[in-house]
Amino acid sequence: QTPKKLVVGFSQIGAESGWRTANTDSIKAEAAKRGIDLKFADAQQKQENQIKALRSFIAQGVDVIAFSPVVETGWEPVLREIKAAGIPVVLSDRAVKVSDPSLFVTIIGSDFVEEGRRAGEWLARKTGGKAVIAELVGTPGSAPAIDRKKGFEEALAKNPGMKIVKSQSGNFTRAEGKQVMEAFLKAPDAKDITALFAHNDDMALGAIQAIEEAGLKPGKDIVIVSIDGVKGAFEAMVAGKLNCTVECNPQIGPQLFDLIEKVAAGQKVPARVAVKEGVFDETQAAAELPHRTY
Amino acid sequence: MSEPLLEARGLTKRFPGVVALNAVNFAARAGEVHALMGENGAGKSTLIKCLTGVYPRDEGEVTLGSRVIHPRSPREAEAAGISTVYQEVNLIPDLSVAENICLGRQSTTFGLLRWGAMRTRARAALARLGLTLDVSLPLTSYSIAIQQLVALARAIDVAAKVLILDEPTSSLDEREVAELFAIVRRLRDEGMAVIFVTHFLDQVYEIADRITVLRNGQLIGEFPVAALPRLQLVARMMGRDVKEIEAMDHRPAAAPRSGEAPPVLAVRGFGRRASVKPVELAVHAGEVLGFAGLLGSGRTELARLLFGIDQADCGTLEIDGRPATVRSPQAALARRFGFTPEDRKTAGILPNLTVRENLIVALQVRRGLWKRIPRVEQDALVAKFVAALGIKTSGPEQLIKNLSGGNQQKVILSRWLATEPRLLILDEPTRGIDVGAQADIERLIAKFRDEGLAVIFICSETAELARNSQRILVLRDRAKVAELSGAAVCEESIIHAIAGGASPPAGPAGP
Amino acid sequence: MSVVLPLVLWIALAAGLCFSRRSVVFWPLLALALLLLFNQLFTPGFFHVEIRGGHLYGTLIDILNQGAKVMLLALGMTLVIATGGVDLSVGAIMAIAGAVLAQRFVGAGWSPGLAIVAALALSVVAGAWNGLLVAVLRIQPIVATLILMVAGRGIAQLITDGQIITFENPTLVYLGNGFLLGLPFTLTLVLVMLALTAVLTRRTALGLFVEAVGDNETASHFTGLPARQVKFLAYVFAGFCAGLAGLVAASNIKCADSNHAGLYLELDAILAVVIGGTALTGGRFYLAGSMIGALLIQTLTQTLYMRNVSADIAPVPKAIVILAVCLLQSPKLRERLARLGGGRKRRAGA
Amino acid sequence: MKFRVPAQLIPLAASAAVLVLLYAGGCLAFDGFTSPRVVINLFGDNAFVGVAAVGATFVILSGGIDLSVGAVVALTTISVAALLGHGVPPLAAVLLVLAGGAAFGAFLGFIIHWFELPPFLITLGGMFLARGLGFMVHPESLGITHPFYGETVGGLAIPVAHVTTASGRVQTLTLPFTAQCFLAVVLVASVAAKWTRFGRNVYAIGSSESSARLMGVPVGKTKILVYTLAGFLSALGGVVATFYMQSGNPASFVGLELDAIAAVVIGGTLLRGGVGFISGTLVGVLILGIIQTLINFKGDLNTWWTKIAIGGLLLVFIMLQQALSRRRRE
Ligand SMILES: Nc1ncnc2c1ncn2[C@@H]1O[C@H](COP(=O)(O)OP(=O)(O)OP(=O)(O)O)[C@@H](O)[C@H]1O
Ligand SMILES: Nc1ncnc2c1ncn2[C@@H]1O[C@H](COP(=O)(O)OP(=O)(O)OP(=O)(O)O)[C@@H](O)[C@H]1O
Ligand SMILES: [Mg+2]
Ligand SMILES: [Mg+2]
Repeated sequence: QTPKKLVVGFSQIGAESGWRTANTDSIKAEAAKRGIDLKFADAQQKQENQIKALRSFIAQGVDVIAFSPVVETGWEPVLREIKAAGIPVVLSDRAVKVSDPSLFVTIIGSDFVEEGRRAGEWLARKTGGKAVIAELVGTPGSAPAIDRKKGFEEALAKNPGMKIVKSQSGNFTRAEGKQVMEAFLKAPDAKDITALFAHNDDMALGAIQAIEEAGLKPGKDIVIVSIDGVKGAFEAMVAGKLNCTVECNPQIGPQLFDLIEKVAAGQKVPARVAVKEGVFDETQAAAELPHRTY
Repeated sequence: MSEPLLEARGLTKRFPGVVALNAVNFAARAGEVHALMGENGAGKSTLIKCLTGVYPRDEGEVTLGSRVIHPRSPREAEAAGISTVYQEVNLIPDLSVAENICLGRQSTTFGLLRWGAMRTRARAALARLGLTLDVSLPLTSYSIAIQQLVALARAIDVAAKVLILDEPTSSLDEREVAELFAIVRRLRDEGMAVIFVTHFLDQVYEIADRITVLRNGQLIGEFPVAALPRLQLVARMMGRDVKEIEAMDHRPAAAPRSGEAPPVLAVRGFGRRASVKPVELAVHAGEVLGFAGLLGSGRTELARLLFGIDQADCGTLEIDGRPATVRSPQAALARRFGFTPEDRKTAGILPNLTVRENLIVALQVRRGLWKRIPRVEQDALVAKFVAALGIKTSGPEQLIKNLSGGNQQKVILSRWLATEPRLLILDEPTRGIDVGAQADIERLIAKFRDEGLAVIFICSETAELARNSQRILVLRDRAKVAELSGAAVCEESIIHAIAGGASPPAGPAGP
Repeated sequence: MSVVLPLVLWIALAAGLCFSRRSVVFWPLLALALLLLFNQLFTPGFFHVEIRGGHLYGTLIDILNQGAKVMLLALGMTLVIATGGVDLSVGAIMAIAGAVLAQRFVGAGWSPGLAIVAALALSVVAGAWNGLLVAVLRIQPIVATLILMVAGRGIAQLITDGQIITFENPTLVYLGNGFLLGLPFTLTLVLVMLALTAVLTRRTALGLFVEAVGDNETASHFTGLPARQVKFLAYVFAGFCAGLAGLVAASNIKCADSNHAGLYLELDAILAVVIGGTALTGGRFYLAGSMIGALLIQTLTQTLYMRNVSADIAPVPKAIVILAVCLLQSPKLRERLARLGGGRKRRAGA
Repeated sequence: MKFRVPAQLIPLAASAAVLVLLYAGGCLAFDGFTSPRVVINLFGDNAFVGVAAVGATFVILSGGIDLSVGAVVALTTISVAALLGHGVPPLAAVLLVLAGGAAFGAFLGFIIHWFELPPFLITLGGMFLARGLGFMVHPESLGITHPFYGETVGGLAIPVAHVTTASGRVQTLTLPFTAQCFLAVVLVASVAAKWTRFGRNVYAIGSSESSARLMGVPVGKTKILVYTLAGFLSALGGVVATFYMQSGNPASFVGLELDAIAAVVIGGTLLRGGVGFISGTLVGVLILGIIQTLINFKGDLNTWWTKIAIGGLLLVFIMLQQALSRRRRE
């Protein structure tokens, strides 16, 4: 007789970026490969939808629940309910703040603070610790935006020659990244800007267009570092328009399901599993580009 | 002469472009019915609205009893003892009849409404007017006339010192008017002051004790009824000589129909389930066909059917002797039909558009989307009709909602006349219209009839109907019960037929 | 340049204010002038315009270029609102148009012209769908267009398979980034569409029909006016305008970003129309007012960027401007003020 | 007298019928849908939308519209979290934000009435204002750890059913306090709408404001009160949301107002005002909720198909409702 198929409920945040879509694809593909029955629910970027999805996973009686939380807080009640129903929880990509650490088993994902720190450290190396920086912030209130800013500022604190003169939200989108950069470049003190830090690649790619339209050379006149490592960013680096991207790897499918299967089998797993990630600058871009699938 | 109960001194009200009231004095006495008379736009409704706090007044003073009052809303006026029925039906369409009667004065226990008590009270109030209705149905399930009665029931349901009625009878038939007047007399005898606005002179002389005449916002004078014979009153309202008025009363005689051309419109077995039982009728060029009947007898519904607003589900229709269909107002317009609805406010005017736009819209629709009527032509048309019908407006670019009711009606009439129709269906075109304008409209109907227009004329005033029609179709319970022509077109036989006595010889419709 | 252009702008504004003194458009125009004045005085560099790369370059130019999307949307929205409706789906239609453009051009290898035609055609279909629901099936406009607002973005993502599709074709890029006679091409596009709409509504009877339907549908129906067809047309036109806006938006960032293109822009479009003097209850409409409304919104956005107002509290100044414009427009407020002033004068005279 | 369904009840009856159909369809299509959990979740998960939607119902009945709902709910959650963070006792915090919500609504209502401005614009302004204020209170999400939330509120849940979990344990299902709040609000609001003068005045204003004024309805007072009530209920929705999630977040609940409006309209209330029922809103909220539950149970829709499915189901539902109410009216 065949063993019962493992049923996993996964609640995804949405499809707000190319990064997220790649993340979803990786998870779905891996589940299919392993013959796992994946219940996938898309939350359209709303926490309340995610909570509903988690509750319906309980009603459906899945074996393991995994999800990428939209925000850090607000999970306590539903996680407690899941625990009461005896279903283990694996977090992916982002962490949650709960008073009782036993409410979830493990978390696999990136450390946004670390990403911001790496971006800052790279920029410090690149500019020799002297830079006038414009910052394109992510969506106000979102965890990546808050943490990446925090990490970046931590790195800056060690380099008194670096300061942020402009900081504005571009909502993680190309259109707003471009529009905000356009505005930055029109300020009287725009000439002083030597570097740009964008919280994700999309905003950086938008900003590059604005910089070009202003008659400047992105990557040369203004050093640009961003986070995510999507294909478009590598192309821009190859073209010499972007200087560095800090990878935030969305392809966590294999690692995630390794964990889930262990959890389902009742094996011990580490409380935090880091995703394999790197920092890529112009010099490595050409070599890495062919390996980029998203 | 008793002391005035409600008195206004030097009341002035200005609207942008018009002085609606100019230092008007007015006094209503307890135990008296006081008629407020004037042409359309004279300022009657404005006076009432100033008295009851709908409009803030620009100047002047109002006293009730010996107290100076400053009502800022109808609510405060009502609290002070003034109960008002405003012109046009001002009730809540989506609420039930019972609620409309009791709104704002519902009885409660522990803050909760007593629905049963409310319905009982509403039924009682309606019964005083001789009306039995299902009071839990929404107001809109009843015709305009019923709605007007509901408004009256609401007004007399409260113990007030002053009762103001602004054209309460415009939609009512004789029986209902009689019921109303019986109540008004009783209230008057109980010591109430009743202020009454109407354009029906008969009613004034039947019920009023005293008359105040306004013209163009000016006070013309206050008269005991006995001191103001009919002609005098009309002359005062219109600001003309009695001689002139006497001359006006000669109506052009109806020209007899000549020739044997097929009727402009003829229907056979034409009806609609749950609305109008199959009827037969024909109307020829150059004649006026009147529809007579009581309220709810189905005259309006038949008119809607003929104009394609509702679709008939049986019978045939012929235009100029050829089978045809009229399945929408668009089709009717293309056939050169016109229709002025009885419910001017909700189905007639485009309130926020100008007089000019309201006037040319039907013609424009007939010409089509692409052939915009040049502005010069529009202005010429407006000028022509404003002059021809005597429309009182501060200009062609005035918003129609700021015109008095009668003038709005004239604009809508002009709207159709501008399309040079072959058949015009007029549903209560003279409702709420002053004598002068009414004479104008009647003259216009006759004029266009003589020029070859076919007219269907719906009117609750049997005298008016008889005066203007060549033939009359009588409806009862949504079915045709008689058709009168020739000498039978007179008030007596109409009333006879409506009442359902042995009908006088009624020839079948059509040739 | 830096002096001439602002000078021209101020003269034009002053002339506009004088000219429109008695019209509804006066108040939004006044609000725009006040906001610009604030920037003239307190935001350094706001009025700085220079020639760079053979065309005009500066914040004022950005306002025109970035404002084009809302201006285009507002054109269609004006007619829809005038018929007494509202279209919540224009943002989603923008996303669809961008998605079709990029997918046809990049994925299917169509020529740019053909891709543009396909995008606009699908937008018109989307508009017709709304028209069908509202005019024929008589579903309340907010709900009817809510359907496409939700589903439309999904359709756009379906077309692009959830990816951001980038393109570099000069023709396509020109739409949202090009310059004609030193001014953004989008400005030309908006002006052409504005002229077209104005001619379509004021030189034919369409304007009157739209206003009549919006003012009193029953009465319009009774005069034989083809009320349904007029409403249907309005939604189709709004779809077309949204399609154009979608093309501009995609072209501007050289990619189709289905998830974000036009997100929440329907609110800005409605806001522009209403600020411009057209009532949400339908009836009279003011195309010029809507354009001014759109410019006001974009100027405000640009002001916040230039003044480095943090995006998370940016809604507060936005709210303040909306409330201020509303109060400016309120006849009631003016009436009350006039009564105060008049009362004082009369007393002083007596 | 012949029996007949009052015309005004038809859309509501149609909505209720569709709700039952959807539920039955779900039970047939999916395992586990018959679990009482699904029904309980339907009430618990949608409680905060429901509470806010009841407020929106009053506004829509009065002929207005309120776009500030989502932002006010978000502002409330973050305010509660911040107040608790500063050591304010929970009950005081809740009362404070409720008063704040009511004051905010009153402010909007006052402007709408006093200056005769369109509610759409003013409440849109209100939405921006509340959103910005939320970020001013605290720019990121904040957890609530106060024991009042975990234990006191959790303890108010009422046991309603027992289920056996996959692992064979018997578990007691409870109706959470949030759902109780929702049902209580619906009940009180229904009574207020039907049985109080205020309620009837709201209908009157929505049906015909000018007539209502002439009939002596205190239009201004009622309108301001309606928006006050809506602000209060939005704030209450926010409080319920804090019970639900034990956190506050200024960026949350974007677009909630559209959900609320959709629920109201689906419940048979006309957007032009004057016609509708509070109980209709309950049905509307449940329908939106069940649509989402169905999609979650389907379990293989990606983002875009989720959106298309929501739109499609909304369409199917509206068509059904129209068809049903047309049939019944004949
Ligand atoms: N709200 C308003 N705004 C501007 N003008 C108004 C307004 N209401 C009335 N008017 C004008 O005031 C004048 C008096 O109108 P009013 O309604 O009092 O006349 P009326 O005597 O009641 O006429 P009718 O017999 O037709 O009802 C008219 O010229 C009318 O156009
Ligand atoms: N007394 C009544 N009781 C109940 N319903 C009535 C009454 N009178 C009229 N109605 C309703 O109003 C509808 C309107 O009838 P219709 O308007 O065709 O009559 P009409 O002869 O034109 O009378 P009116 O003078 O009211 O215009 C009728 O179909 C009927 O449903
Ligand atoms: Mg009058
Ligand atoms: Mg009638």
